[in-house]
Parts: sequence; structure tokens; C-alpha cells
Amino acid sequence: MRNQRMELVNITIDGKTVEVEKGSTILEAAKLIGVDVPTLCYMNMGDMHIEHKPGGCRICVVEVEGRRNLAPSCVTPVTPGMKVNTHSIRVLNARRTVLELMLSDHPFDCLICAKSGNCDLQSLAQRLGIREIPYQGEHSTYRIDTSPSIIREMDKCIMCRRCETMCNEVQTVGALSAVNRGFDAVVAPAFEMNLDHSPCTYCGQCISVCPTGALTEVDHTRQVINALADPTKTVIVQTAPAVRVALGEEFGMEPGTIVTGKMAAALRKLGFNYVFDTDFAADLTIMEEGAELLGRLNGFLAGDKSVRLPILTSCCPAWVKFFEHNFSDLLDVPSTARSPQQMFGAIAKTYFADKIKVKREDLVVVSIMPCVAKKYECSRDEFAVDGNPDVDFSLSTRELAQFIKQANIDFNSLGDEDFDRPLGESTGAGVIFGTTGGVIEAAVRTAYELQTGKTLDKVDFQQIRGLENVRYASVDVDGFELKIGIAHGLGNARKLLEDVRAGKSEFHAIEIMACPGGCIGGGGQPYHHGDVSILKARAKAIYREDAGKSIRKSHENPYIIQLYNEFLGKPLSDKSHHLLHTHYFDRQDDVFVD
Amino acid sequence: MHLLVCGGTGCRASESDAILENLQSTLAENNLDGEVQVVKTGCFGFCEKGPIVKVMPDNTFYTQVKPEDAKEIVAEHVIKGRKVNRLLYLDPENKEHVADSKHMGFYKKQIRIALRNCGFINPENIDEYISRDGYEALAKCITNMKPQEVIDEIKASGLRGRGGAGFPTGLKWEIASKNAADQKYVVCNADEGDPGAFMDRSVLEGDPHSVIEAMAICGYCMGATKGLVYIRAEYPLAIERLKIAIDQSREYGLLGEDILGTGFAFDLELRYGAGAFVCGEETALIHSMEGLRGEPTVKPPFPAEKGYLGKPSNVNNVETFANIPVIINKGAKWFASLGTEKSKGTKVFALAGKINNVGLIEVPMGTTLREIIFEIGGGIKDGKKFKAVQTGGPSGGCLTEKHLDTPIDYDNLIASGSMMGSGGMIVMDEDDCMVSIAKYYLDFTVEESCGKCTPCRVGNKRLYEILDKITQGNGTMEDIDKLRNLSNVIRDTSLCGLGQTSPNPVLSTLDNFYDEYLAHIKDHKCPAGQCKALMQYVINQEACVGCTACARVCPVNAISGERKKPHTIDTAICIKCGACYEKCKFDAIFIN
Amino acid sequence: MSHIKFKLNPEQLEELKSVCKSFRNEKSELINVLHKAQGIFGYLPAEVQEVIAKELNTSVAQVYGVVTFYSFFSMLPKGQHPISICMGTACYVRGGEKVLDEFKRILNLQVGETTPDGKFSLGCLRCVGACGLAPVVMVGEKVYGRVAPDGVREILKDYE
Amino acid sequence: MVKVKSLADLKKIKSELQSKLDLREKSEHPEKIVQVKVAMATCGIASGAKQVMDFMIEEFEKRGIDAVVTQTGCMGYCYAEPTIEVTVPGKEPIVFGYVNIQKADTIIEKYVKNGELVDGIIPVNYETIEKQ
Repeated sequence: MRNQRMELVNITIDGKTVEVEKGSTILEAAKLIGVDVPTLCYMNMGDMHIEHKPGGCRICVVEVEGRRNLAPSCVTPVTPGMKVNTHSIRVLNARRTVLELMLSDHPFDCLICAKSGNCDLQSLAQRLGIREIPYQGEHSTYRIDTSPSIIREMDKCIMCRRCETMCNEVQTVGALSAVNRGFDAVVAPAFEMNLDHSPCTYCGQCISVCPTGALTEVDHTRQVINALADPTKTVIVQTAPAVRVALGEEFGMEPGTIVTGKMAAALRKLGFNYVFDTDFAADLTIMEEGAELLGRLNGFLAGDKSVRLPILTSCCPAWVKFFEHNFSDLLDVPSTARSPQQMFGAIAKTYFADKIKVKREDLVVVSIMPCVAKKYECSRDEFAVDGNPDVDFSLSTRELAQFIKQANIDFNSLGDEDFDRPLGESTGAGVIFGTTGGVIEAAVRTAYELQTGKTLDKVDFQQIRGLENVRYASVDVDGFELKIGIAHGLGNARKLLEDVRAGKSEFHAIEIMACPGGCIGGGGQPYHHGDVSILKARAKAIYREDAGKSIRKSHENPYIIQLYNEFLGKPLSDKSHHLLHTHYFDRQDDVFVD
Repeated sequence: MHLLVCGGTGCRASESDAILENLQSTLAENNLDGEVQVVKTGCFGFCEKGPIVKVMPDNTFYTQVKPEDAKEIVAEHVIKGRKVNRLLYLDPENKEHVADSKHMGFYKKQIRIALRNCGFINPENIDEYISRDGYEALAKCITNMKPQEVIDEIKASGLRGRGGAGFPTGLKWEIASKNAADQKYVVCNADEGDPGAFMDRSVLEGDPHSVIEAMAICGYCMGATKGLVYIRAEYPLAIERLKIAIDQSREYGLLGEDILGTGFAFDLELRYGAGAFVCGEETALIHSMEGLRGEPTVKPPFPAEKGYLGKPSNVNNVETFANIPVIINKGAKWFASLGTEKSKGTKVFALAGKINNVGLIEVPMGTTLREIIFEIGGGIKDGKKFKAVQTGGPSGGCLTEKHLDTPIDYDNLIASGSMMGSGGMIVMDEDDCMVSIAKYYLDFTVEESCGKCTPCRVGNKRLYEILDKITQGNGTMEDIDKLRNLSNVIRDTSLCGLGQTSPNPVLSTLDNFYDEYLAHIKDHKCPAGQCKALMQYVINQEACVGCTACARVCPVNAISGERKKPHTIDTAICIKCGACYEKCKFDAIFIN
Repeated sequence: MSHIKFKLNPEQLEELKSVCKSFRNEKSELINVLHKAQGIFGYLPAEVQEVIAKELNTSVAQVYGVVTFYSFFSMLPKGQHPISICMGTACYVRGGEKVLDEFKRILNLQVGETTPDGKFSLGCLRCVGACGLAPVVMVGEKVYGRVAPDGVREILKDYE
Repeated sequence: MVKVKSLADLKKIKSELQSKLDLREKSEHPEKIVQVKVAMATCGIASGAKQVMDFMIEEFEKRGIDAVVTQTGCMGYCYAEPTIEVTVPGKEPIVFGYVNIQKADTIIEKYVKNGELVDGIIPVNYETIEKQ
């Protein structure tokens, strides 16, 4: 946004004069005139206030007339009359040499690297036409760290420090820090232990921003293929709402393309016996969580002082682990409702297994998630019965795309197909779980009607949508002012939680998603390379999908109604508690144990 | 009466011992040995004109004395009281003999400003500081001068930062003073990190109050009430003395609230460095003080805008501060009269390495390396040949014979391929291998690089590896090109001063000692005999008398031979420690 | 990474907490706290860092990141008589490396290691500023100047 | 301890201190008051300056010589540590280098008592700013 009163500065870049706001960087100015200076460590997701420009990689250096050395364009502010050359021989040589140096301390296993084809370092090497590495010498070598969700292969780290910014400043998780110095410097958990000995929440934001293959998700595709190939197993799949608005990107489609139908078709082609939808479980979550909210609210209104408000959503596993580590004194505040993934698993392995007469151990539940923390979530002990997990494997959006390609499926030419029933039917409320603010909006749609007995005419709560880090809204529930808060990104969540801890929070309900943007920006989504417009397009698509649904309130989902009638009874029933609710653990000291 | 004979290495080499003996015997002949004592002294630092004989108490200074002159000195000077004119020092400017050494220009070579109190006062006693004009500058500033007037004075003095980069101090203060904020900080960089430099430590140990006083003056100028001294934890004595000094200043009311009843408040705290050379860079230093990793950040923003805890801060080093009270007391004009056109005042150097008078010196800017090394420093140790002098520590370069007469100031040193740095000056002789020296500095830089930016993190490592390869005898001519290109790129693209200057030792040795690189690469020889991989210890069969000393000292039993018969060294076992070489009294062991 | 097992006893824990408190439990005082802690324990074992992180309300990773950045901080206990060889330039050109080699050889140690009996540990340090005495060796607080390789055994004898 | 309250105050204290020092130098028994400064910076201490200082304080007392022994900072002659500066009233200060206990003893006996110089004098080779 150009503000007219802003002071303007004229500078010349590559012989072209450009007028830019005072305080802009050379990089920003260059962009305005179509000069694309390459960058590597730089990251700017302006709308979400995520900025990382340590000026460390030195790839974006340019020559500034009158300056002794080259200037990093990402952090050098323009000055009036500045003359910049972005491709002088001196610059080109320096940029190439710096990249050669980086590559001289980088493994040469591009062929088998998980990041191949999506790697910023690889693209840059291509772009600069690097064909040999003149500088040979010692390579940094580290033990590969495998945790339930994330693999750290720090041999591939180029010290851009993006992960560190995400982990510490954006997420305030504090699992990672730069350690050691000089050539030995690397980003690692405390004492260079594995991530599973750290307060890591497995949100995967480090993976989302890693420009190389240093941080990737644990790949479970192989196990899924094995299950599909096993004739004794019935393999069913559930797909999270945010997957359908991002998967298309992996096949060259515009961000925000909705591929729900193609995705169902592809999954069926891959051999899944039933293709279901996590959105169904999202509707179920609303039934349980909504009931819990109303229960607490009505207790509060009746003067019960023991009621804990606000209630916090609990569908994000990274967020759950975050508060188990950092707010273990507030474990009774979040809703006890399991996440949609786990509700789906529990219902699939009981209600649905009975329906199709398959034994629990012969039913394999696979989830497709925009997330890597979901891998960790389904491995948590409390979500297994006699060692058999409710959800067997969780694949990320990226893994699914890879799997589809591997199976020779021409995704783009697939026709649309529907989900199977009964666990494939969902409402618009279930869909919007995929973006920040969606869960609370879905909850309000249901809670309003259940509480007041009236029909909600206007289901679109525009005031709680958007990408602002922390959002507040109040909803008039028949004269009662329901105050809700929304935070995405764990750092923002921390602020709201600290208010709760201090007894200052005025909210009745708070929705929290660990990833900036919510699940659309999840750690398992196609790489957005720091481009916020991609996240915006995905969010829009989510709301489009919602608007296109005939039913938009969870409690109106006929198969949910059927599930309660046939199996669960009512929300918060004993059976619901047993299958759909959980409890939390104090993990504040649960790290660094050998 | 006393006759002082120089016993420094240089003079002894030119027979000062014989002069001493002759003087003694002549005095005895004349029955004067009871009245007149002949005393051997340390080096006068004037070896060029040695041997020196000085007569006390009249301060007569005889130069280039020969043993046979002893008789004349006794006969004329001691007995008749007439000075021996022909032996008197000849002033090179007016060609007159100087009778009293106090009038010799030589003594003007060193002028102590920053070191004015070092070695004079008891640093743990504020009274001694006060009796030597201490705190008068502060008092003058806060009672009689406006902050801008003080800044103008500092600007007029031409004082530039003594930490190495040489930014004008007054200008720095002015910028910091103009940035409004509720809190500002004065920071003293006492994290002296150059290996072989100890100027700041000496000032803090010898004259801590001068730094305290200057910081308070700076605080007054920029509107800061808090000062922080970032000091190396490895300097326990300096820390202790500084603490004592701060306490004393507080007791006297020279720190704290309402100083001298003017309403001006200023106080100091110490912050400890923890062993990171890069923390000498001001942004890294500030991060370190904030409890973070000492990684530098890109400037702008400069500390003057956003420094410690995000507040405007001014960082100067110890020596810079130590100059301030003198400038205020004696005036900018006086200060600016010393030095060269663009570098005013004096500079403290820590003189070390293969030089006779290792020590701390302070000379006006513009003094030449020759004056420092051969006059003040007393020349090269053990009469060896001067090869190079390294200035500026790991950021500097090696200067050679051809730079000896260059007047030293910020700009000339940079033009010569080195830099002022904080003032370490390491002298090297013919036994020093310049490729190894470059490697030594790169080893240091690799160890001390913070790792934030690619060129410094990886580039210096690669530079080191190439240098190592050359010292192992495996270098190629292509490696020279690589060294040059890498050095230039590291200089051009590194984030902070550490990386921007770290290739200087490589580039300056490439420029000045290219032949040595060639010898390593093409002839597989290390001319200085330092590179172990390129040398072999061999026993000269003709010179060896079979004393067995070498065999006994060899730690790995690589030397064999019968008693009284020539020995041999098994080169396969030899670890090239050089113990035999040093032990052999017959010069029978040589390096091939 | 191997870790020396270290367990804080209640008094040590209290002492450490009071150190943090004396710096107002402020994150920005981390380095001061680490200096004090190393003064108490001689080194900074993992458990000490964990307590400090908690008390200063920062992450253990950050504390570890700081500890590993500065060469003054150590996570390994030093020997009863820590030996440090100055590797400043003045000492280097006057043969500091040869002296170091001799210590390595006699004690059969690498830099950073401690003898099995815990008596000596070997380290390098940057200039101590005693360049006039180069090469310089420090054993504990004691400074030995003008050390030659064949003087190494003599120095060690002082500690037998 | 008194607080310095103004510039005038500071000047007063300074002149008091200076006359006190002067008094020490121009006392009625100048031959009896000897001033010794021991360079006690890190290099000095590392080479044994502390022992020399202790020795001199003790010995002056034992030998009945009225002397003031104080510490000071680095004199700059690192090559010749420990260094001390001895001022016998009425005479120029003399700096001695390489002072160990033995040497200190000789300095007391020969120079302080009899005015005989001893080996190891370090010629001072700089100007102070007072002279400028």
C-alpha cells in the first residue's frame, strides 16, 4: 500500500530509475522494476508479521556505487540518488563464489533428497549455472535425527536460520537454537539431542520454511503401500479439509484450486477400500466441543465458580503439545474433545468396523493431513487400543502428491468423484476447520442454534475471518454476548494463554491453530516458499467450498445424526467420552531425559 | 658519578661488554673505581646508534662508542669534566651535537597520552588520579560546557576510534546525542581480542579512572546516564581494579546522582565477555551484553540509533576513552598538533614477537615502523634479520622492509594492505614462514567466526584448508588463484568487520611474500624451515662427533649411532620436533 | 553427544536459583548468570543449563546456544590443574605450538581433554597479554613465562 | 569519605593532595623517604612482582629505611618484568628491570643506601604530556 504522504526516494538500479518509499530495501525497489535479485535466507510474510532477514547468506549482494564492499540488498535501505548494479562482473563472481562455498559444505545427494525439485538451494545452483565446485574441503557431518514427525539431516543445513526464527520468534516453542560457532555452527535442539527430547511441538513450520532438505517430514508412504498391498487388510482413508485446497499446487494448478473430487478419485485409484472425509469428524468434533462449550457456559451463567472459561479448542496436535509443555498448570482449560483425525479413527475402528464386519486389527486407517504433527498425534499411546492405533498412518499433502505421481495417476485429467458413506459426508462447518477461525465459526453456528433453539440465518461470520495474528469478536447469542478469540501461530497463542494464566482473559472461547494461517499453512502442505498470497488463495478456497455446501452446520449433518442415534447416544455421553475425548499430560519436565 | 653502558642485545653484539671492561679497568688505573660506578643497563632502544654509554648525573649521551674510546671518556669526561664531543649524539636536523640526552629528539618518539598514568600512579587510589588532573575534565565539561561544545571539542581534536576502524569519535558522539530516547547507553569495548595485543588491558590495569571519567563525559554529551564496560572475563586483574575504581568514584560522588551538584547523573556497570573475538564488533558486543550469542547484525541500524536493549548507544574502545580527558584538559588544538593530517594524536602499540624490547609503547601518529622496531623496540632478537611486521591482528596484514619508512596512520596502513587494528604489532624474523603465519591467522579466524554469514563461515575454512595444503607441500598454482578470488569475495561479501578483514593476512603475504608461496608449491621447500611436512632433519656425518646428545633428547628414538661415531636420523620415525636440532652443540644437524 | 552425569543436590539448586535471582531472573543477564554458575560448578553441565533456562524464562536450546558460542564456557569438567597454552601471536611466533605439542605428547592428551585421573586438562587460550613472557603457559592461576619444550616436564613436576 | 561537590571542591582536593605529595618529597629528612613503585599489571605479577613488592616492604621496615612502596600499572617494559621505579629524594627516578628478590636486595643495599647504581637499569624513553 503506497501512502501518498510517504517520503519518496529516487534510486537507479541497473540503469533504470525507480521511485520508492523511504525505508524500502534495495531488494524491494528492484522488485518494483522487475529486477529479480536472488535471495536465500530472506523471508518476508508481511501479512502475518513474519519477517526473517538476517543478512546471512550473502546471495543477494549487489554493487552500490561509492560503497567499499557489496551490499546485501535484502537489508540495505535505499538512499537518495543511490546507484545500484545487480549484475556487474564483481557481483556475479561474488554471488557465484558464495554459492560455491555453500555447496562445498553440502552433500551431493540431490538425486535421492526428499527436497529435490523443491529445494531453493538446488534451484539457485541451476539459476547461477553452477557446474562444478572449485572449493573442496571438510564437510559438516551430523547424526540424522528422526522423531515421530520430523527428520533433521543437518549436513544439508546452510544456516539460513529460518527454522530458528519460526521456532523461537513465531512459534515461541524454543526447541531450536543456533549452537556452536563458525564452521561448526548449526541449528539444533539443546545439547544437540534429538527433537523428541526437546519441547518441539512437531508443528513443522521449520520444514515449511527450510530452503533445503535439512528438515523434512518422516515419510510413511512405504508403510501405506504395504498395507494397501496386504490382502488381509481393509484400508480406509480420511482427508483433512485443508488438503483439498492445496493438493492441486503439486500438479501445477493455481493456488486455491479446489480438487476435492479429483482427490477422492485419486485415492480410490490408489487402492483405498473406502475414501472418507475428516470433515465428517470435524462435524463430530463440533458436536462434542460445542456441547462442552455450552455446558461450561451455562454452568458459568448459573453461577458455578468452578467452571473453567474460556474453553480452548483442542483439534491441533502441535498446539496440544505446546500447552502440555508450556502451560501445564492450565491442563483443565482446553476442551477434552479429541481432534477430528482421532475422532475419525476411534469411530472408524469401532462403529464403522462393526458395520463392515472387519476386525479392528484388520482395519487400517490412513489420514491425509496438511500437517506433520498429526504423525506424532496418531502415535500417542492414549490413541491406541491394546497397541493398535486408532489412526495407523498419517501422510502429508506432499506425501500424497508424491504417492499419486508414483502410481502413474494423471491427476489433472481425473474426473470428480464423491467420498464414500457414511464417514464421507460433511457440512460447510467441517470444511472451514482448514483455516484459522474456522473451528470457532463452525462451533458458533452450532452452539447458537442449540443454545437459542433459533435458526441462524447468516452463517458467514466475516468478522472472525482473515489473517490477523490475533482476532477478537463477540457474537450475540440471544442477548448474551459470547466473546471469542482466535490466534494462529503459537507465539500469538502464548499471548492469549498468558492472559488466561493471569486471570485477565475475557473470552469465553478461544480457537488456536499452531500454524500461521491455520491448517492451510500447515507444516505438511505444498511448500509456499514464503509467499503469503498462496495461503490467502487457499483460505479463500476453503470458504468457497463452505459456501457451496448445501448443509453448513455440523449438527445438521444427517450422518452425524445417524451416528448419535445408532451408536453414541448424545454428545458427552459415556461412549462419547470414551471414544471422542482425551486427557492431557504435564510435559514441562518431559525433555532432555536420556 | 655513574657510567651507564647499554647491555641490550644490539649493543652487546657491537662489543658493549668490552667497553664496560675497558671503562672499569681505566677507572681502576686511575683509582677512580671507588667513586665512579660502571653499570650495565637495559636497552636504550637506540640500537641504530649503539653502543651507548650514558653518563649520570649530567645525562651525557655517547653514541657509537668503541672499546678503545673508554680511555678518552675517563680521561676527559670523568677526570677533566669535559665532554667528548665527537661521541655526542648528532642531531640529524640541525647537525649539532646534543650534550644532554634530555634534549634529544629521540625522546620525542614516544609521547604518552593514553598511557599517561600507567606506571605512574597507584591505580587503586583515586587520590593519585585526582592529583594528576583526574576528573578535572569531567568537572569542566559538566559545569562549564554544553554537551555540544564538548562534542565540538572532540571533533576538533580529530580523535578517531582506536579500536581499529578509525571512525571519528566526535562525530559518533554527535550522532548518538541527536537520537532522542528515554534511555541511552555509553559502552566501553574492553573485549580486547587480538592475539598479541594488550593495550586496553594495560590501561584498565594502570589507569582505570581515565576510562570512567571519559565515559561519564560521553554520557554527558549524548544524554546517557548509564555506562557499561564490556570486559574480557580473562582479565581478572583489570576487572578488579576497575571495580575498585568505580567504587571509589561513587564514594567521591564522581559517579552516581547529581555529580558535582550539577544534576548530571551517571553510573557504570560491568558486563563480561566470555571468549568470542567477534564481540569486538559493536553490534555483536551489544548482543552479547543482552545475553545472546555474540553475532553481529547488519548496520544500519547503527548502535547510535538502536543499540543495547534497542536504545541509542555509543561504543568506544578503552584507548579511545583514555584520550578524552587529556583532550578536554589540554585542548583540541594541542591534541591535533600531534600526528598526521588525517590521524591525530598518538597510538598505543603492543610490541611483541621477535623483538628485543617487547612492551607497550605510545607514539605519535606518523611515526615510522623503522623508528618503532629499530629504535624503540631495540631491533630484532638474537641479531636475526627482520622479515615482516604484522599489524592489526587477524584483520591486518604483514608489512615488510619496503614499508618500514611509511609513517603509520590509519590511511597509510590500509593503503599498505594492513590496518591499524587495535594496536598489536608482531615482529617476525627470517625464521618465520609467511605461509604458516597466514595459516595461523586463518586458523584463528575460523575458530572465531560466528558462523552467521556464508563467506566467513565457509570461505575462511576453505582459505585455511588451501593454506594448509600448501604448507603440506601439496599446493598447486591453481590454489593461488583460488586464494586470491576467495579472499576478495570474502572481503567483499562478509557481514561484519571480522570477515571483511580476515583475508588480509592472506592477501598481504601473497603480495609481499609471493616467492615463499612459490617455494612451497613448486620446490616443495619451506624457506624458513618451519613447515614440518617439507623438511627433514639430517645429521652432517662429518660434523657429528657422536656425543649422543641428540639421541638422548629424541622423544621417539629416531636417532641411532654408536658413541663417538656419527649418528643418523631415521626420517620415517622422526616427528620433526626439532629437539635434536636445538640440542646439538656442533651444528651437525641441519634441515633439508 | 555424551554427557557427564551430573546431579544437583538441593543446596546447589538453591544456590543456582539465588544466582539467577540476584540478576533479577532477567534473560538479558544470561551470560552473567553463566559466569557465576561456572564459577560455582567449574563447568556448565546440562542440568545446570536447564535450571538456568527455567529460572530466566528462556529455552534450554537458547542457553545451550549461548554456552556453545563462547569459548570461556565449558560443558566438560576441567582437570584439577587445568593447563592452558597461550596461542596468541606473540607466543605462536616464539614457539607456543611446540610447547603445546610437548604437553600433548607427555600427557597423551588432545586439547580439551582431561587425564583419566582427572589431574590435568589441556586447553589453549587466546592472548593473556603477557606477550613479554612469550611463550606463556598457565596452570590454574599460575603463569609460566618463556617456556621451552624441554621445560614442560619441569612445570609438570610442580604438580606431582 | 568526603564527596566532591563541585569543580572548586575538586580543585581544592587536588591541590591538597599535591601538596601532600610535595611534602613527602620535600620533607625535612629527604634522605630518609624513598619511593618505590612496582609495576603490577598482569605481566608483572606473572613474573613475580608481588613477591618483590612484599619483600621490599618487609625489608625497608627491617632495615629501618623510611620508604613508601606502592603498586602501579604497566610501565611498558614487558620484556624486563618485573620492573620497579625507585625514587631516592633529590634524584631522578630510576627504573630497574628483571627485578627478583635477590636484585631487590641489591637495589636496597647499593642504590637506596649508597646511591650506587646497579645493573639492569631501564632507560626511560618517552615523554610525558606534562612536558608538552
